[in-house]
Amino acid sequence: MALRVGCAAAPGRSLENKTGAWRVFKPVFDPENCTKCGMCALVCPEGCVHETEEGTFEPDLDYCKGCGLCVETCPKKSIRMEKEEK
Amino acid sequence: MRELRIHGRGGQGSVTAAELIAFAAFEGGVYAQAFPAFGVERRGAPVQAFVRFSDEKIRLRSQIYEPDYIIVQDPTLIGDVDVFKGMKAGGLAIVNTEKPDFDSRVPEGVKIYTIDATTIALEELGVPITNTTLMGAFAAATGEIKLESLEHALRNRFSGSMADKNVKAAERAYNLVGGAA
Amino acid sequence: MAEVEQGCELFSAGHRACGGCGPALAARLLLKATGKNVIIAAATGCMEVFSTPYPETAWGVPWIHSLFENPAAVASGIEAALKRQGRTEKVVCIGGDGSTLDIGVLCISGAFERGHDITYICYDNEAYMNTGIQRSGATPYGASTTTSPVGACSLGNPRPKKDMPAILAAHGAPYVATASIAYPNDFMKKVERAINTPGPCYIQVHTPCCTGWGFEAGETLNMAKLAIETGLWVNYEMVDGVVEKAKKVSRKPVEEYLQKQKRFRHLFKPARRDDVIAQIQAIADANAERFGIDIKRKESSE
Amino acid sequence: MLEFMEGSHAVAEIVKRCRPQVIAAYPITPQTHIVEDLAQMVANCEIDAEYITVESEFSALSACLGASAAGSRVYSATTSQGLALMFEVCFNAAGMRQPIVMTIANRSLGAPLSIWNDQQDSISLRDSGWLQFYAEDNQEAADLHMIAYKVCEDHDILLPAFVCFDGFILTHTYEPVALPSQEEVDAYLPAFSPYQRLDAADPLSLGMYATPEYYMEFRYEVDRAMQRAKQAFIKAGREFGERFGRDYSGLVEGYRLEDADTALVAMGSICGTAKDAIDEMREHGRKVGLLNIRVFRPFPAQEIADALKDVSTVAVLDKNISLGNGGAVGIEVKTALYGSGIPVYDYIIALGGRDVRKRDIAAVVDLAEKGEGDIFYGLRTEVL
Repeated sequence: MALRVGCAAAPGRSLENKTGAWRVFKPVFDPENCTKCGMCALVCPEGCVHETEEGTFEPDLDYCKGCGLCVETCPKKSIRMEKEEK
Repeated sequence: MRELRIHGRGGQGSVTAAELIAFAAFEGGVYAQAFPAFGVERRGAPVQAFVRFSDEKIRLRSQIYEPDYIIVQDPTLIGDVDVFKGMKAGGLAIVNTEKPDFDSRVPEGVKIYTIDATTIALEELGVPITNTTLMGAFAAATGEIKLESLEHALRNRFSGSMADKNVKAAERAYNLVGGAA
Repeated sequence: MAEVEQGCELFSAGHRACGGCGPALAARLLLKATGKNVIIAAATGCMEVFSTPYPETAWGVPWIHSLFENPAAVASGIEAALKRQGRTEKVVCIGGDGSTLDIGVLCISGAFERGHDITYICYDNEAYMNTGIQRSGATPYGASTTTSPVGACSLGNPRPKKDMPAILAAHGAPYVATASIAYPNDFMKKVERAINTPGPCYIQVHTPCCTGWGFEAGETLNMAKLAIETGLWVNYEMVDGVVEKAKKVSRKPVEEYLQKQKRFRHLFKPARRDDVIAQIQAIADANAERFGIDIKRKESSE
Repeated sequence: MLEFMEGSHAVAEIVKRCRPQVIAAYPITPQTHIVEDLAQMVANCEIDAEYITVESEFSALSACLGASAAGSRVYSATTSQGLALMFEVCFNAAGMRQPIVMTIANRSLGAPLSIWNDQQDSISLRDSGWLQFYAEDNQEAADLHMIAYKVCEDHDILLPAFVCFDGFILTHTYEPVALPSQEEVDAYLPAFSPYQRLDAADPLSLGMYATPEYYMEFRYEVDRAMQRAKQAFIKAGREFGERFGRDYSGLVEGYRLEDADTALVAMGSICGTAKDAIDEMREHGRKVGLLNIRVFRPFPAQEIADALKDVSTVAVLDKNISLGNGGAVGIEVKTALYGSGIPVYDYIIALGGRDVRKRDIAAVVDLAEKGEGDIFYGLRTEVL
């Protein structure tokens, strides 16, 4: 790989860094209880909570660092943290 | 190569005089160089400016220590500064003074032209700025620049009635000194 | 009203911010608000380091980093170039509180005085986090940092926060606002307003830092919210130097906010420092008075 | 056609004809006349540029960096303390490979405060990654700006450049200069074609940080671009000569060196005085010549070694001092001649505007031929 002049890079290259490995706890989403408000996706610092076809939400565990902001934000308390089995 | 050193006080237009004399010389087909003595002097402090004239490209960048010509813009400078320092034998000095019986520490062999440039400037310009008047005197005394080149230089710098007045002041000095030379 | 477009994140995952990072969320929200037609001039700092280790950039819009103290000057140049080239991108600076309130003030002051059409976003996490939690001009009174540590003759940071929004409003900035990641939609609306207001605009967004302040990662938004609920952070907008809107709250006592953070632990242990807590309460009270945010003062017994 | 004008004005005129789109500068003596002239040209709509009246030199170069990254040709000018204030941005601009051209009206650095000429300012930035060109007279000062843009913007180079000319001695001197017309400049220097730029239609992140895995390689790449700049300068200088009759294909330029026993080495306006002094010494049978270093970065070590291979003594005139180790040019010339056995003597001269006369040049030659060197020349020992 040739270095790009001026220490430059094309967008999206951070996706090569899978930060999911940093996690100790993982969020478990309960679609049954979800009101589809989308706050979990809005406040995720990784931007790795995605809407499903059903309109509920799920985390991309490749990147989720397990911070738990989604858990704290969910008005219906329909997300919980669980110790990760690795 | 001939060298001119102009002595004046900050605010009297010595640097402009050097520039315009050199410009007039250049217009007349001579290679010329003009530059100030680089300083931080404020209005009223003694200042110098320099001009070189040559038939070839001028490479020398030092200040002028052994001038062929000097112009002294203000007679009070003579007490403050050794304006004649280093002058070449056979050199010419143009001194603004109202005392034609001017007498001072003039070196041997230096020819003095005195002119009451302040009075001429006051009459023609209404202000005691003598630089353009003294340029006319310099042109007549040395022949380094032609009167029409000087007029061109002045009209290039000033516009309208200011140009006319400065040209007239220079012409008066040129004729006065020319008559004496 | 979250508008998450899947696969359209302009601030990509994979960045190296701490879990629960307030500034990372601010960056994401910022780009959601600006959309693609923007150029970002970033300052050196925590956000720059966690989002752009070569070649893994998280930024999906044109982004430039030069130095710690110069994004406002870099942005001035970008704006001038765009003007000359007839281009339409919005120019947005982003820097932390150290860059903005301390080392970069000269450049910001110059850019604002000259009236460039730029928006400057300060993500305020109240200390130099990138270098290890040293105090800045935005560190609150009484907070312990590594350069304003608690000691036998120190109760932490001896000065209140510098009032940067007022400084920039005094430059004649047409739009100055404060925001908090506790209210993402409010922040995004303010960004949209700023970038669409001609001239230099400023937003200081409160972005708690779990590592620097000492709280659990999941508490970031709760902490941001408590700052507002206690009156220690006020969300307001200033248009042409006049405060137009300030978020009203039913204020809680400041100790509810302070006692949850390690940087204020010395106010409670080993002995409670009621005197210092009262001084901090006085800061909140003054804020409430200045911005008129009180709905109903709660009793401090809660 | 020769025109009679001030050095600063000649530079401003040629910069105008190079068509920068963004100019950002902060006034500082003796650079002021250049930027005042450019500001007037902008005010008169003679030049299609934004003039940013920044609040400091630091911001001047930062703004240039931003504008350059956004795809515009940019210009700035500074000197002395102003350049020192830009120190951080200088390294940054080179590392970010922005082809910024900046005039340095060379001046000393305080303390003590001095507004007068030496070359301490630009030489102190010799490790920053900027190309450095030094002009002997105002003609060369003007011409080197066109060449600088051409070299800097070459996609194989992409580095910034200082065009250095001596403060006051050249900036404030009126002399004849030939300025190419706008059409001629346009033909020599096409419109700026950025290698990459900040653009919403094609986003990129520019100026990221590099971990130890990458940093050295980036620095290596900058150094390689510096090395390539030698050939780029020679090519651009030759083309300039073909078009305008003034050849700048030499990184160094010899004067009466062919049969010289003693060679002076110098940079900038002092070379003119040295040439006159050499002519006088030659009239007295002294075989003296001069090597003018026009391009100081990249350093033309091989060219210097080749040019000086037949002389028996070298005397370097250094208008700067690397405090604790002599003059910077002398140090580098010694490196270039390492192993040749030719003695190189260094003379710290003309610091802070001390005037240099022909007799000073002759005195230096006398000292070198006696084997006395590596000294401050012309110290007023009576005040020590």
